[in-house]
Amino acid sequence: MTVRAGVFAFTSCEGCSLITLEVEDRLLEILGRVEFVNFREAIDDKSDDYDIAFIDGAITREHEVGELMKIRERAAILVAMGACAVQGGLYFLKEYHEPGETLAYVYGDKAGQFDTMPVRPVSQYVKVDHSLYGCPIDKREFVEVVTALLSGRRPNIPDYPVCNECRMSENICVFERGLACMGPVTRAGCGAICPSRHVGCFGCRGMVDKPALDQHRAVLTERGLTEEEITARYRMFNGHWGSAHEKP
Amino acid sequence: MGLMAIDKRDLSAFIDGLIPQWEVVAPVPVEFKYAFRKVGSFQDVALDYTNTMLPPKKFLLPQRDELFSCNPEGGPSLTPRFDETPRVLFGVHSCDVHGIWLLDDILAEGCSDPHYLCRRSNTLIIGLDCKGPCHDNAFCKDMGTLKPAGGFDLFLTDLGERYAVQVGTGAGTALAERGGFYMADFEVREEFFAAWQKKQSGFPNRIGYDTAALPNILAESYDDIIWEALEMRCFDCGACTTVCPTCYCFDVLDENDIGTDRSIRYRRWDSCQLQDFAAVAGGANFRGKRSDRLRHRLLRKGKYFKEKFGRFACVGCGRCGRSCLLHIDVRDVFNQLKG
Amino acid sequence: MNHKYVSPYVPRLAELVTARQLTSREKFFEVRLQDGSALGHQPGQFVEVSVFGVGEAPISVSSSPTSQGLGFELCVRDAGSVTHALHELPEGSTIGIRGPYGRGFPLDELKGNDLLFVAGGLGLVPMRSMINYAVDNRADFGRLTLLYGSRTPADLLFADETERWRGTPDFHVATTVDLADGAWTGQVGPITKLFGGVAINPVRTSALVVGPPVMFRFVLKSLLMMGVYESRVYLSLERRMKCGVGKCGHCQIDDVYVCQKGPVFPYTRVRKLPEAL
Amino acid sequence: MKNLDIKVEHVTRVEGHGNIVVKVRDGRVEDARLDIVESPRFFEVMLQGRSWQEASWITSRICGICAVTHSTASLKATEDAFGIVPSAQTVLLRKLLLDGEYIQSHVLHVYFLVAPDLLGVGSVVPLAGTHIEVVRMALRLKKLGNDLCALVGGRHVHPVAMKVNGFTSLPEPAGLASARERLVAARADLDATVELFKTLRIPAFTRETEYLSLKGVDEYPLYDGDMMSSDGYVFKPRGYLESIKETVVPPSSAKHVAARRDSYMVGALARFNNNHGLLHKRAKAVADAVGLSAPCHNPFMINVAQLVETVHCVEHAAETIDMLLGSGMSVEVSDVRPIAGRGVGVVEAPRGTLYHDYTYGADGMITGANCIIPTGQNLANIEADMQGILPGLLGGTEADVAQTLKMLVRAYDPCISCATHSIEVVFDRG
Ligand SMILES: Cc1cc2nc3c(=O)[nH]c(=O)nc-3n(C[C@H](O)[C@H](O)[C@H](O)COP(=O)(O)OP(=O)(O)OC[C@H]3O[C@@H](n4cnc5c(N)ncnc54)[C@H](O)[C@@H]3O)c2cc1C
Ligand code: SF4
Ligand code: SF4
Ligand code: SF4
Repeated sequence: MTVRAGVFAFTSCEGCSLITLEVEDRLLEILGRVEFVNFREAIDDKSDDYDIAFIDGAITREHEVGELMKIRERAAILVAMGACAVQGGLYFLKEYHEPGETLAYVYGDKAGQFDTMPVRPVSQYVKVDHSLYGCPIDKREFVEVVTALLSGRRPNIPDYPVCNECRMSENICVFERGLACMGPVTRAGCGAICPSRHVGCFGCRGMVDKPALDQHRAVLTERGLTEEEITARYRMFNGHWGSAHEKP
Repeated sequence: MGLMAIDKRDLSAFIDGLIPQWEVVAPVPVEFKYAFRKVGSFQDVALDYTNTMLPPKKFLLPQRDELFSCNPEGGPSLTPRFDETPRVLFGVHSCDVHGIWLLDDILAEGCSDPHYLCRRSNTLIIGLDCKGPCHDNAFCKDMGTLKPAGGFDLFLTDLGERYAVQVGTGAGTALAERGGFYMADFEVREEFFAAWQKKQSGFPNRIGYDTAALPNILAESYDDIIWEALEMRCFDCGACTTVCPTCYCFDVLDENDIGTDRSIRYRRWDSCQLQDFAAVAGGANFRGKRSDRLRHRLLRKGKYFKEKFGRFACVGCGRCGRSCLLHIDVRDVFNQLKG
Repeated sequence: MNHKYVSPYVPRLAELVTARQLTSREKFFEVRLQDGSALGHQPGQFVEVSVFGVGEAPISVSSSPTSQGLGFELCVRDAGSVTHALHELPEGSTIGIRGPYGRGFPLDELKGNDLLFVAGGLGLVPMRSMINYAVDNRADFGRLTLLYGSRTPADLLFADETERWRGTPDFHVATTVDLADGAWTGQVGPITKLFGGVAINPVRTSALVVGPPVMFRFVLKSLLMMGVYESRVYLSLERRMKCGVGKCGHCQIDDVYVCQKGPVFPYTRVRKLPEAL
Repeated sequence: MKNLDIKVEHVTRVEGHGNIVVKVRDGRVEDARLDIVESPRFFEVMLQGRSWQEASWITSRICGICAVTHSTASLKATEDAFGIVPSAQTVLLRKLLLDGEYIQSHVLHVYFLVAPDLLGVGSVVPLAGTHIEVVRMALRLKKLGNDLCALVGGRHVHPVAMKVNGFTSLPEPAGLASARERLVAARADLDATVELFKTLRIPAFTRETEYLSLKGVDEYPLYDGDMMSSDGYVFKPRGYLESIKETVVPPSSAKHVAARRDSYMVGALARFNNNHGLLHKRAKAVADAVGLSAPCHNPFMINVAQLVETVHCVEHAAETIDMLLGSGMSVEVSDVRPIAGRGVGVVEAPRGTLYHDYTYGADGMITGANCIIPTGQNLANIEADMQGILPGLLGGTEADVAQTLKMLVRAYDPCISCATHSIEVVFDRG
């Protein structure tokens, strides 16, 4: 079986779109099964006839909403790809500044000519069938989602914290190095790549479905982080994470 | 079986002599910790190591264990996968030897698990006595694992200039015949006995009562408020079960090859502490409460297996307590239950 | 490939002989093992069904070992990956079967008794195996009573067969739904409502209960109030299962592996397991 | 053709969103623009109030394709502000990462985004049918770049191991040694690429312009140095604001940047023109073989310069590994003490010079930031090239004109997604 797919980028760095080309080992095989019919970074053709739509990026402007809805109508399966599309991502950081000041800082006296609206994840506007987490997405997980969809099963995406993977990899916990880590509340699947390189997890994959937030706060506090530092950590990738946790 | 000995200077030749024929796995330093890894030479081995991050079970029940592959063409045809790599686990401390010994029982019991047993029958275990408590929270003495009782082929105890070598199996005898080993004479026996006495007195008890009472204490504490109190200290991350030498629960998954439509069914480590471990399709979660999950783990460690196999499914290594970010420590819980 | 080890995790190949839509969510399958052998199951046992490349799920055998067919029957609700994939498979497809696993209904203990079957929703699937066994061995049992509750009339399973059971001598069948539609003239309400309308002789009766987790408590209460002996109540419990052979740990109720000691348990056993109900 | 209105929406095979707008009236080019319709992302604002530890993590997200360069520029800006001079080992590892990023980025651009044009197909996908060996080769080379980044930085897109004044963890020597073997083995693929390039027809068009890049001293400069112009002046990175100016040009698209002339070029060709003497000898040989010599004023030759740089980076990476393994790597203490003040970090990204400029408070929190990215700097030059090439094209069909303009824009390797100041423009279609 082959499927037709489109890759669409909204407000993002397009790193996630590029990851789909970074699976060099499997790319030819993937291209044998997935016909990309709309993928601005890689091909000229543009078709509105596709089964799967991969969405890269957050929604930050009015006209993006309309485009997104059109894509949703056409695609049988919509996959949100990366932290921006899934949880608003890093760009949500701008929401902690006054909109007017934001524009003025970047565009000076021309600020009046620009418009931007609050950063929102794709799921705010349309139904998302599957999510690929992370900033950027993990290439193995991209292959997993593609193969799972082709064979008709639900992709295997973990719903347990990064700590689990981290212990499996026999990493030294970064808390023991005196660093702070979002791993206890962040969805695994990246292979704990940051702790493996002695960096505390930033939470780019968003949180597990039911994160133990109070417990995590307790750990961070016990390790000497101030309230402000904890909040800064949470804001980095999880400013807009589910309505209940909006804007920590 | 018998007691033998090997001079320290001969150990290196013995281990290096195994490497061409076996994959030799031993503790190696990883920054300020240790891990069991495949080694290329005796020089890489950390003889004076403290408890590794993961127990050696990862070589017998790997994190990803392929059960069979399926080729859809002409059939489909299913091919079971068995790992027959000849392997030596060297330098295993007595707590971990106990852990393996327990897995041996569990995975052979009832419908036996040939994927484990195949690996196990191709694995030789050479234990090594630790000299003192490796960590503040190790409570091996209380759990009765100071001394190996089964599950090893050879077990070495440092006597200064040489090692006393307990021979546990016929395969161990065959290993000892490779040279360097000799029958223990009276002097070795005396020293070995003295070393054991010294080890026993050098390890403190860390549980405030005789653990023989543990199953009953746990039974009586089934509805104790202590479980609720632990709720607020757990993340459901499963670190504790991942690092535990006696945990073996797994999940079974299919993986497809995008190019060929072939698939592989494999299992991977799972954890009874994860939220969805007991959730079913209808939406029910039979252990949806964190406190229930914690109690389940503790009861398995201190009661269920003791009743079934006569041994605790906790060897007192202390790994779980050290891995838990909010310090849920099996030993502390055992102590509090009596408190 | 003749290995000295035989893996219990490798299924036997089987053919999906027929596939028929039963309700909007459930499909009925007739399955035959490729080597032509009989499954050799007991009523109440289950098999692990594989769709290769998708996964495996535990499914109760719905046919009775006494049935005349060449294979065995399953009834599956589309609830997730494997079950959905099964629904999509065309007739003639190859699937994998492991088992039968677990302990079914205790036929020897039941012999000679009146049987009260209490089935909620999908619970009728494994129960059907036992009911047809009893019908096919009618002389071995006393009075038969089936109480069956379903969400809506459209969800009722095996309607033809339920009618056939009704026509069997000394077999009383009562059904109820949670939500009635216009055409429904029968009982509305929880399954316990049906208990008022049945006449049983509690001392001769063995009660068999299969249903969703929420059902057990109320049904048990009613049964015990009616005077059924605790030792003659049998429950079939659902749990998450992966391996089916007592290793993976998922199905444990306290220290009991449901796939080994269940899914059918005497109530007297369940009562001692705090996690069971 | 007297009147012509072309609007090529969303130029494909570039990262980001760009529209080409052309308006010709009575044979006269009235308008030729590259509009950026990327959403503004406000990185300069997002950075405010965040700590020095997070700056490179945040700015890496400006662009997924040159995340290593953004991280590097960011770290250098912070180090400049705090008066930190990173160790020789850190600098070598960063250079190695840049080599990896150049290999991956140039290969992606040359093979996936440009070669299809030159071979006359719509994308790399049909190439898999007609030129499978070329595609395999491209994938191998790209993977080499990726793996090199992953080895040193943890991963290519948004590296994790780079930090202020050092690395969070060091690559395994064995990994470096095997990477070196693969680099040497890659020469065969590169030789084959050179042969392929000799057969490609590169449009002949020249327009003299100003070329800006870092200035090398003893090495082809990607990581540091002063800034130089082909017009013969140099300036210090810290003083960039006196030499180049950003302007918002309504109703035109992104912020334009200019130095002493109306426009200048940055990127592979600018670097080649300014520093070709410092290229590795193998790279020089390749330049000769494919007919690239300085000064070259054909923007379509940017892609040839990219191939030459790829060869250079493969050799440079192997030499860097030799130095690292030769001296033996050691875990270094990376002491960082924030002080109030401003710092500028300038790095050559695959597609041109990149500036990060931060102002810190004494608490190590960012109070002001400015990032100037290569695509913004090239915009005015691209438009000038469009103006220049159009008159010669007007005899052809509209489709041909559009195709040539698309190729021109693509030749610049514009990464519009990192054009942080870009805006959408409503324009007149005549
Ligand atoms: C002894 C026994 C007998 C049984 N007999 C029958 C029977 O006869 N007939 C029958 O139909 N069923 C029966 N079941 C139930 C059946 O086993 C389950 O429905 C089946 O295991 C579901 O497997 P699946 O792969 O289809 O679903 P899964 O893919 O495992 O999904 C299960 C459910 O969880 C949800 N879910 C889980 N993880 C995720 C995730 N990451 N994201 C989104 N959703 C998620 C899915 O939406 C779905 O509802 C029986 C169970 C047992 C234990
Ligand atoms: S480093 Fe982070 S993810 Fe790893 S165990 Fe520690 S807290 Fe968990
Ligand atoms: S460790 Fe955390 S920040 Fe790093 S990739 Fe994983 S989820 Fe993202
Ligand atoms: S329960 Fe904890 S202390 Fe006991 S064996 Fe497992 S990890 Fe070690």
